[in-house]
Amino acid sequence: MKVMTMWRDALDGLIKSPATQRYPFVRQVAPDRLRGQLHWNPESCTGCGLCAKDCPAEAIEVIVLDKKARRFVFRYHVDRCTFCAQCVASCRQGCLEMASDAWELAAADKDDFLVHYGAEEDVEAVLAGAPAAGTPVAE
Amino acid sequence: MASEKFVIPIGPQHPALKEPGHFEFNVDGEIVTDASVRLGYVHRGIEKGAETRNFVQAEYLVERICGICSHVHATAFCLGVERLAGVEAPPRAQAIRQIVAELERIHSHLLWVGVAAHEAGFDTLFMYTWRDRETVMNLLEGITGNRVNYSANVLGGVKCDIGSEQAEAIQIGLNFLEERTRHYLDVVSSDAMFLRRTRGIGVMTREDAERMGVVGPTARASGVPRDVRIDAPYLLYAEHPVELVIEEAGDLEARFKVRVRELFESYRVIRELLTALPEGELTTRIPRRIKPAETISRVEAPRGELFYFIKSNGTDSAERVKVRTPTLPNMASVLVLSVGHQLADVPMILAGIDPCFSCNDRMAVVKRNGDEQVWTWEQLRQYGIEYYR
Amino acid sequence: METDTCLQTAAELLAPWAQETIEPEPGRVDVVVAPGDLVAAAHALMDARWGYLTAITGLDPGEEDGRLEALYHFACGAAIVTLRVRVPRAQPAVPSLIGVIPSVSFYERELMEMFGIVVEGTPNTDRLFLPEDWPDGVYPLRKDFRMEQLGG
Amino acid sequence: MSTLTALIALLFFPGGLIILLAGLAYEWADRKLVARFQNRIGPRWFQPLADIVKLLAKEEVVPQGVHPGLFVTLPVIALSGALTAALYVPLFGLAPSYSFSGDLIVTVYLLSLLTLCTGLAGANTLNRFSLIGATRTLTQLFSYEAPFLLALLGPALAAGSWRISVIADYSADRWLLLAQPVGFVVALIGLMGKLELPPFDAPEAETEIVAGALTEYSGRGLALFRLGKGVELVVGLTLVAAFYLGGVANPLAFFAKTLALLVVLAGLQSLLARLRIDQTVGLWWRYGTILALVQFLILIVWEGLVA
Repeated sequence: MKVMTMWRDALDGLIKSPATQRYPFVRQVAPDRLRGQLHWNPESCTGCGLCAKDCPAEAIEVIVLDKKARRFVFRYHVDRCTFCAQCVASCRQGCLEMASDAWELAAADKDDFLVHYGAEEDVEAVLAGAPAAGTPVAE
Repeated sequence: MASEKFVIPIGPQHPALKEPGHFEFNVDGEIVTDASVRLGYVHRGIEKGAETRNFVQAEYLVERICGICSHVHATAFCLGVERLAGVEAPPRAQAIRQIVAELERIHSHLLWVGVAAHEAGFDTLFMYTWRDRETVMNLLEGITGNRVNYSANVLGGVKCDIGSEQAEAIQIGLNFLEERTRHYLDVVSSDAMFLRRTRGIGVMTREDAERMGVVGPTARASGVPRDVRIDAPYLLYAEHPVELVIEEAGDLEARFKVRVRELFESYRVIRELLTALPEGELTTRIPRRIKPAETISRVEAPRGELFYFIKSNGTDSAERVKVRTPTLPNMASVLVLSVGHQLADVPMILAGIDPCFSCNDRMAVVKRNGDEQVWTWEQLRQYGIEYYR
Repeated sequence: METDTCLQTAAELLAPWAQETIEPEPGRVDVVVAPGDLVAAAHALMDARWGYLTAITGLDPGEEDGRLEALYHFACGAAIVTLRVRVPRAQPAVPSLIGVIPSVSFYERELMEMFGIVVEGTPNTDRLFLPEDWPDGVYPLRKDFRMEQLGG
Repeated sequence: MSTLTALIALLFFPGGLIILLAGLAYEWADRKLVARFQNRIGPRWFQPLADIVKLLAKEEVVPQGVHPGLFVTLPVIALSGALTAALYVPLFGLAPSYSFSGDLIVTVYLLSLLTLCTGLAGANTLNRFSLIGATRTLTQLFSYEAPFLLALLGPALAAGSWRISVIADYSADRWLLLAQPVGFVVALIGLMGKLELPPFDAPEAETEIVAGALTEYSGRGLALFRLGKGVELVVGLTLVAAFYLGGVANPLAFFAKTLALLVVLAGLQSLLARLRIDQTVGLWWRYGTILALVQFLILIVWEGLVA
């Protein structure tokens, strides 16, 4: 039986600098593997849509404008994403990766959470309401 | 007035509960005379939802049953589905699953020590255990890429490898934690003031424990040798076993000691696995459609035995996923144990089983797009409004 | 090895009530019993101190099957024995195991709420998981459950 | 004393405004110290003030089923009791604003007024947590009050007066801590009980009964109670420092000694787990009171022999 068994911790605490992170003022470096915002690399994408099919949060839409010409628009709902990286694992072409530096993803406007990847004119076409031209692969 | 029941409601929102549940304790002065519980405040319809998703998606759904022990849920599900599909994850993947599972146990137990200490009004222990828990959280983040809901699993294997860099970080982290854990074991088993709140409180005899069917550390603190890792080894627990940690006293002190002592077993087995990490692939191919069959998958979550019953029907989604989380059998014991105790001890007894309400409440209704059971946002909103009217 | 002896013991214990015995996978034995025999069968396992009740699973094989199933999983080490009770969908009822296994209440209440299988003799039938204003006779885990049944 | 100086003493310095601010400052120091003992950063210096400003700005909700007059007046009485008590103690190393023979007893009871009001405030509402909290507050009051008083009477006996200024002068050149160590310990721990600091925070144990007796209080009432607590902390520390630690004859000694005491208090708060209410009562009546009584008797006998 002892009393005040944590006295040494308490004294250490007085001397040491606090363990509290002063977050907005001091940012820690995220580990390399941290799963942040998803990035799509169109180079080798075949538009198979497996990423969208496996996404548990339905955060991905692959909009096929022209399958032969490989004109795809990759629509990514950041607010739905659960950052599980299943899409990265599902993609056989290795087109997807999650950035370890983009993790402060809060935004005041809901529109900011909708991200389009793809060639500029394709994205514009999609935004202009063109998706009717091609059907989204995602359900 | 004397004959009237004086009911203390605890929950759904109450500082003692970190999650919603509703308890009613009848008290006579400070002594509890009766207790009842109402669950379901965090129903998310996960069992139903798992039926409407494909296996790949369902894995992440069940991983979100619990925020603390997410990895074991995914592991249990993956093991079950892999068995249904007739494939087995490569040994390296199994070892990594086991390492992550044990790291998760460390984080969960440290978290629990902190919460239980807070319930006892010993905030210094709470703060220090949680500070040290950051170590293991950082390790998990470094290995898997996330601090909670690690998503290390994928059907047929794991997503993340443990290289020499991660192994080294784990070793350093474990060395620090082991030293701290020794200190915490000393605190919970010798601090006179703290023992006044734990020794002899909430005693559950071995007979009671067996009769009430409790599982996990709660059972082991009452001398019931019950641990799935030992009884029915999965992953690499047969090759790299843990030793059974057991205490006989059955009181809160024993529950503290069991959990803290289990940490040493976790440290040991992680180190063992790191030195004997099998070489090879991380994943194996698994068919998307799975022939009709039934399987049972049991794993030892930090809180006790986690039970999965999965039935496939030849499609790419499950016919039925049944989850029995460890909190459900343990919860019944709280109601029995709290009777006759001081009201002041109730939060401690409740915390003693390490309850996880989210784990308990997992079934019911779910919305799903592109299905016959479509619920538009408007309908859902309307339902919400109606529900809370 | 030990698991096999465990299973064999259980199969022998349950033999008097077994309508059908299936081995779905290694380490498991499923024994189909009539609803009326459930209590006696569970008693036999418990009296022999054979493991513990680990979960009750409700199963809905679909409307065309005309039945509902309740699966009582008992675990002893790595061995799992499942008592399968099949009840007619029109009038699903099983007896309560409360007299044999006192901790069964939560499992039975869950079964009642989610599948509408009436557990006869269970002491507390209050809602445990579902909201108070959940309509009667609507069971979310049945296959024929539709959101419209909730009204509103 | 002229009316003007009396008014200043009452409302501004050393009573009134300054003592309120001092209370907040000490509360901050206490929170900061506990935080550092737990390896945390702790609140910034203006946090207690910001809390009070926020509470004062908030609407005060008078719940159903309470006596509204009582609900509003109790915090006022509690704070004024603590403020009045502050007038009789040598704050900031200055002579007490008022002094009369026997003011020690009055001060101790004025300090208890706060606890009493807290208990009544809890009993006034219909909230179950408040009722349990009120029961615990009053139970605790009856357990530490006697030993705390005995511990303060020790120096009074040695000084041969029940007037605070005389006792303070008497102990100014001798450390009664050495002569009456038991009294010091009992007084210090009694102060913790009075202030409901851990490990004696069962009356407001948040994990059991939310905020105890004050659960229903919000806005102004809560602010006043908290200000009262702060004042009581300063007054209590002053009394103990003046009686046992060689007096507080000048501001420097006052701050040094009260802050040293606060460090000890914060250390005890962070190192001890909360006691259940029955354990608190047991502790005080079984050990606190007996020890204080024994020392008190020895003192009487000693005084008798020497005299």
